[in-house]
Amino acid sequence: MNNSLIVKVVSQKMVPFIIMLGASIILHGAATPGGGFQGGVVIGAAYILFALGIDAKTARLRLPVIKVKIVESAGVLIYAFTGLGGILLGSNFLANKIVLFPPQGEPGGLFGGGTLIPITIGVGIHVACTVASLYYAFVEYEGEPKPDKETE
Amino acid sequence: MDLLSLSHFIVLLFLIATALAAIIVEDLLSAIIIYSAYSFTIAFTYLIFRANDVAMTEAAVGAGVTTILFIAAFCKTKGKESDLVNHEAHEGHGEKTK
Amino acid sequence: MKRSVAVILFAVFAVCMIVVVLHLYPVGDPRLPGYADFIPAEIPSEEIPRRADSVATYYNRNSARDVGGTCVIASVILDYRGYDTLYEATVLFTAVIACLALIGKDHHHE
Amino acid sequence: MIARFDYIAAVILFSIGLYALVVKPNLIKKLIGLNIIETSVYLFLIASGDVRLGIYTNQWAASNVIDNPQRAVQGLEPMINPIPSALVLTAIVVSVCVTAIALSVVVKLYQHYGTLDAREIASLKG
Repeated sequence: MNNSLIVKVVSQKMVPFIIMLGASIILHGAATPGGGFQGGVVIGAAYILFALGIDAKTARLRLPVIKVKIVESAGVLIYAFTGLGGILLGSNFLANKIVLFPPQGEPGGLFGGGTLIPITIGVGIHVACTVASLYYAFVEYEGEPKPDKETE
Repeated sequence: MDLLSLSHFIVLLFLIATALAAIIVEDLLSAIIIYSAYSFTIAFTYLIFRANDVAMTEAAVGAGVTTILFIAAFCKTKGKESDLVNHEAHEGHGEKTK
Repeated sequence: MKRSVAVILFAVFAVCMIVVVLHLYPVGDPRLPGYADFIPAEIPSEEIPRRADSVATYYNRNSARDVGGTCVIASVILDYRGYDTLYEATVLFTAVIACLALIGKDHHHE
Repeated sequence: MIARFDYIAAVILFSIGLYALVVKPNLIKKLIGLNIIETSVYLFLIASGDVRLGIYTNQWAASNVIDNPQRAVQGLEPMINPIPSALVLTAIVVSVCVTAIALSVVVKLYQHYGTLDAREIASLKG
């Protein structure tokens, strides 16, 4: 892939800042608008920018598909086990504020939401890896068979 | 009608205009980019209605991920616009598959 | 010809729906369905906390005490309706699996 | 008419999307129409969930605890209905899933038939 030098350098240098924006959106999900889904989409878009700037094969070597799938499953499992923690502490599934699962902070603070913060982080990880997987599935598929002329 | 509701009115008219343009334009890539502009405009409309979360989600998803998916599918299908009505006008633009 | 007939049909459809829509309350009216049982203006303010029947009113008032988050919508989608978001994540997972099964390349046999 | 123009815009967008979904032969154009239909429904829900009452204020200034709901009804305290926002947030995710699966089906159809025209695909056999 013969991108120009400006595109290549800028797309590599912009990636950590976009990831930090997404992490900020995820971590402040309980206090401000935003949350796991929005921040996860931003992080996934950062990966797509990274993969578009350089070769797709190099990007896939940096972030292999099997690791993406494992981390994506781990995101949902963080959510589910946070819900199971409510059961272990003697209340309902996904209970909050009754069982004091993480120590409560001030409302409006970063950890003021009880189980909101682990759930948001889990959803953010899951959605970021989902966007990367969709990019894998759609863009990076090479060597497609030519449309057959004798299908009719 | 004060200035704020007037700007709201103009944003809604622009929304309808972009939606019309996205389905009228024959070129598929232009239609996809206009759909991205439509999605960003409707995110601004949600912001007018004070639904901040929905505006963020729509700006990230509709203008970002959906456009990327559409462009990826467009590139994989080589972008044949086969609206048969205006097919004669686009005869020199690209030949059909069969 | 066929296209003009379709345009006329959809214009008639749009006009019918506009006629229906014009019978709703205007945008921003507190008599809209979400706030249908919100506080009428003639009720004195010391009786107001007993009138919190609407679920939207309940969320707006009590989400900071129940959940602890400042953003009401995050409290609603992650705590009050946590099962909803959990199965929404499952839907996303299923969609990715379906896309990889349809058009993805098999990465394990390279 | 002016006070309900948001609903009218949503209805017009619905008609435009339905027109594209029914009449346009190209499959990607059909999917764009489907997305326009979805966003019009979201616009309708969000518009019915906003209680403006005269002033525009920011939601996350004081929306969590309403000290005096009487002032909120009079438009002096900011508030919105959180239920349509939460439902639309879920629905946007589902619409992304629908778009992704439909586009992968479109790509598969193109690989099999070699065209994106719905009428040609319907006329071809297997």
